Amino acid sequence: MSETYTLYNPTVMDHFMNPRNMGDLKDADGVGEVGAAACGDIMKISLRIKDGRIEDARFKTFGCGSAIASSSMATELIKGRTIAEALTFSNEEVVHALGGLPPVKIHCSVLAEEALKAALEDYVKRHPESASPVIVAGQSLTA
Amino acid sequence: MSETYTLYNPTVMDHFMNPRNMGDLKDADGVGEVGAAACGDIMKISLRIKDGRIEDARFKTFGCGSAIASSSMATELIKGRTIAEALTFSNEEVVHALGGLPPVKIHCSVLAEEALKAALEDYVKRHPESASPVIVAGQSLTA
Amino acid sequence: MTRHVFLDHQSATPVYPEVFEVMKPYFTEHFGNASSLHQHGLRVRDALRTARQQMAALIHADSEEEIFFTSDGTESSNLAIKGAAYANERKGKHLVVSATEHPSVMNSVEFLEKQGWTCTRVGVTPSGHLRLKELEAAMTPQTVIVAVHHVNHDIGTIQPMKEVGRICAAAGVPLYVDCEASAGWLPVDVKDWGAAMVSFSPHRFYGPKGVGVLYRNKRARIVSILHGGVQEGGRRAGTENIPAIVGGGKAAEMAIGRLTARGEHTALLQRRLWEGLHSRVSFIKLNGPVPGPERISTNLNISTEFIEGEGQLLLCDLSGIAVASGSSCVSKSLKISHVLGAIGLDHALAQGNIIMTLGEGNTAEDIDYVIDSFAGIVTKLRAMSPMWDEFECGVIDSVIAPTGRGKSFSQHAAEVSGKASH
Amino acid sequence: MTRHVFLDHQSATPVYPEVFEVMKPYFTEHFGNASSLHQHGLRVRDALRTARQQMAALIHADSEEEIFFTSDGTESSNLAIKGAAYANERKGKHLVVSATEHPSVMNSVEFLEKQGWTCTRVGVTPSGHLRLKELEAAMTPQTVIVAVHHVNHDIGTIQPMKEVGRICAAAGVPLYVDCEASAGWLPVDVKDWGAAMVSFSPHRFYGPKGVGVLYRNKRARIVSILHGGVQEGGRRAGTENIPAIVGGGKAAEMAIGRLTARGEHTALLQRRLWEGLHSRVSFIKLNGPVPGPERISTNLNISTEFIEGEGQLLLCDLSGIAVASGSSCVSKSLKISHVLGAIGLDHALAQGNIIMTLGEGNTAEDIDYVIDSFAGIVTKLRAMSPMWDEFECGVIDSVIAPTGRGKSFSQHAAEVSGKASH
Ligand SMILES: Cc1ncc(COP(=O)(O)O)c(C=O)c1O
Ligand SMILES: Cc1ncc(COP(=O)(O)O)c(C=O)c1O
Repeated sequence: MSETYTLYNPTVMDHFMNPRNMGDLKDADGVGEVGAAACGDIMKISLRIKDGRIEDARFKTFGCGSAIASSSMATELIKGRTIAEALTFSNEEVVHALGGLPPVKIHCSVLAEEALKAALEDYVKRHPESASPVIVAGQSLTA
Repeated sequence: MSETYTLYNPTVMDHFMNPRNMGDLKDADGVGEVGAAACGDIMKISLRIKDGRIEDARFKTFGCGSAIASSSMATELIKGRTIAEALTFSNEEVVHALGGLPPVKIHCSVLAEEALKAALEDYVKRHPESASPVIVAGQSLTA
Repeated sequence: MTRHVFLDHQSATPVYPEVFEVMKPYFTEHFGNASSLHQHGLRVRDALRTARQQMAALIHADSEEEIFFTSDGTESSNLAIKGAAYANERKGKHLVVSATEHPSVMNSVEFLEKQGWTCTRVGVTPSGHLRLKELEAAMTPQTVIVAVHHVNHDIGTIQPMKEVGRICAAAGVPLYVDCEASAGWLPVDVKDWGAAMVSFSPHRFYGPKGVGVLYRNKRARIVSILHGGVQEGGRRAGTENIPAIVGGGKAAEMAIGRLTARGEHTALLQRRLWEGLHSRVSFIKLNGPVPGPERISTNLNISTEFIEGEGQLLLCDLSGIAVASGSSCVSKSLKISHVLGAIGLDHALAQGNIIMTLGEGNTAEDIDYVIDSFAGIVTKLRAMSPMWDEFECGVIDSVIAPTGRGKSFSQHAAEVSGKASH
Repeated sequence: MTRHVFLDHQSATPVYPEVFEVMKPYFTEHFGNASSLHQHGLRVRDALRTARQQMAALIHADSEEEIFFTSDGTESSNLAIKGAAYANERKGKHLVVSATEHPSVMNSVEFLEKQGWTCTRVGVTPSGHLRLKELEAAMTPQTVIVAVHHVNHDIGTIQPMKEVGRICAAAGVPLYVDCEASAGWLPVDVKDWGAAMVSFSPHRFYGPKGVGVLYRNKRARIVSILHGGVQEGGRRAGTENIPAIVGGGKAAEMAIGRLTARGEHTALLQRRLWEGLHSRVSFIKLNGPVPGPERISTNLNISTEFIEGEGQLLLCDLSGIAVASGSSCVSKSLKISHVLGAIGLDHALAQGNIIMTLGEGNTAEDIDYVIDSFAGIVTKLRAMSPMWDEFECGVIDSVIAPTGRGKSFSQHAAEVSGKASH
């Protein structure tokens, strides 16, 4: 076959085939692992946080192509953001940055958001002092 | 197209395209006209009868190809038979001689039998003296 | 005998070479299943999408997502009628259809009637036009679907779809339009009509057999009637017939470009054919509207008195002319076409029925050959017909041009058969 | 990357050149409608009859009159199930099906359940074999049809049809056998099984899409489910898809001659593939019976632990290898194949599911390439998988080869998702 057909758009395919930030962070400051009851995907995000800012992020994903691409993209997007910023992170940003996902796969991006939030929650639990800027940002992690 | 496909078998097609005994008999001794409620076909058979024997037979038919072929074949078969023989004539003889008809067209052969019987009945009505051999043959036309 | 004239375009059309060309690779090479996630599946998905767009364009649909593929026009009708009925049971169990719909609509309705639905069949005028006042009156708060075909397959009558659409919209009832006999030959505009559903089949306009189309407006609710996998957005399970869909799309695309030319070409031949037959054959009648804006330019439906349709059809065939007939002898059910019944055609004329449908490939010379041949065929069959005799002797009268002498054919037929004709 | 290996013959097969060759004239030249009484119609009627004979021969049916054409396997299943249910309502409204039937059977049954029928789903063993005692017990005097497929489409299990047929005969209930996954590859003998109905589709054995077959024994009663004209003896309305039917007939004829060779060729490759995968990839499991008389020789259904199926499928595709998966991520409904559910496959393994189906065109070199590539793909995906890590750290345990350390995948998944996995 001359042409190559792909299930997902080129950006998604790229992040699936060449995932960014794949792996674990040794001595991570926050780790979140979440699962999607819908289809059994599991996603784990590890964060290194310094001075209220995400210095590095890594993911591991058990899931379909769009789950892998979503976690790859989410970790890319989140690097360099403050905790407050990260707490307003939404799956829509992932979908947008990926140039769209099939409707039935949107939940993969939601999983990425949840994994990130879980990692942040873990960080805040371990570093209660960091919770104040969170409240300033008008968000509550414990709600 | 090289080959010719036909709806009916070659015998039926032949009798449809080149009907035998088509027409009316001037001064017929018996004429029968019958119709099939089923599909609106109408068939008319005229007979010339001499010394209790069918000397000649003609048909006219308003109806489909198999109705035309059935009346053509029926008139062919009946020529030369005695009245007694003719009264035992059955549509099955027509179907057989035609080499078969599609199931949905069997009623055409029945119509031919009916037209023949109607013509015989007409003859007997006009020639009451001819009725005796009929009874001898164990049949009653008036029943 | 050398000339072959195909005058049965309502039954079949040859696949255009251009259409066949685009289909070819999808048999042996691009053979994938559209449900597969690999190259072979993804490639044919692309082809499916293109075909949907081509179908949508033909009928002026907004989006390819409103196009569903079925196996043929019959399945599309069944899906439209039963799919809407089952989906809207809570609203009510009443249907409205025109009396001259195709059997695929009529028999779907009969099936639903056995399951507890009721249906109003709206009558037509002698020319086959829907009685709009009756349509209006037929609608109840329980009506879930109205089915009115665009063009009648037997007699070519074009229904006033805009008005039908307006009446349905006013009553708030979705309208299904069977365009099997019109799409590819006449403009179809789902939005202009406000149609909730429209069906058609490419095999009627030089596309392949094996694919039917159902347009469904996003707001119209239907459920699946063939259950299984989630193909066609869950509305039609089963492996998609990709080569036929691809070819059908191409046929639709070509139809868009040729619509006007097709109309003009066939309209000329239609007039030539009818005028020729009318002047050469006595006691012949056109069923349906006169050639013009109320009749599709491809269809002539004629009744020739005192002879029966199958014989005409067979002798035409032996002269190389392919035609159809609505006579009962031609149908496997031994019933005349219910369309001829609905327009109140006399039984004798219904028996003598022949349907000629024109196409792109027919020429003026073909038409002249048909006129000549047909005149000869009529003469031959009338010579065999007892009715012709009896008409000439004044025993029965003509329906087409009554002479005032003799009884009617129906009366005569009833007498000789012992039963009323139907 | 140059090698292309098609291992998805359960989804699609290329049309054989010989098959395409016989189809060709029926597009542009012999384009008639089988209902027409003229040359064009009569010619294709002849072709239809030949195809019916070819189909009958493939399944050892007595007569071509027992063969009906539909549009695909899905429609055949729908017609068999619903057609029998509607035709025999007076006897009762109970159905019996195996739990691993194709969705076209399962969803037809669900539809009937909404209309008042009841259905018993007979369970299967972990290898997918019907529990015959349960089948026997399921039958009641109200049972109108039993549906048991010959070979399962997902896991390749061959059902003991003779015994199933005997049980049904003893209970006096007609048996419908879906042979979509077996016909053309394994012998099918309707008389030997005493089957009342059998369905299959030529597109599964190098024939074209767009035609399905339903064999119906003369004594079995069914009614039509697509209503309209009187095509197919009144059992399936709609214009017959002649080119596909002709091609399907040829494919059936070819299948008869090649059945043994197909079986032998694929059985060799099946063993080579499974042995190769099993030795190269750790924590891999074969679903369904071991290669041998209880499993069709074309199918391998494997679960690779700690990774998910869609990723495997996509990476296979990028290596030129076409496969399928029963994982929920692959299905549009986000549910794992109900077959994997019915054999009680652990959810973690169902998620890691891949289905490889062999065909005539596959070679030993292909298989070796697949084994190599697949081993690499597993390594790549496990490196990305949190489950692999957690297994290695002893947080979770393997289902395939339990170590006694850690919790189950399901338990873990439930914990991290907050809900039980399904
Ligand atoms: C066992 C079985 N039955 C029925 C079907 C439905 O067949 P089709 O796709 O031809 O509609 C399939 C298709 O996957 C199948 O595998
Ligand atoms: C108006 C109309 N609707 C529906 C159909 C059914 O179409 P198909 O033969 O493609 O099933 C026909 C076919 O003759 C038709 O003329």
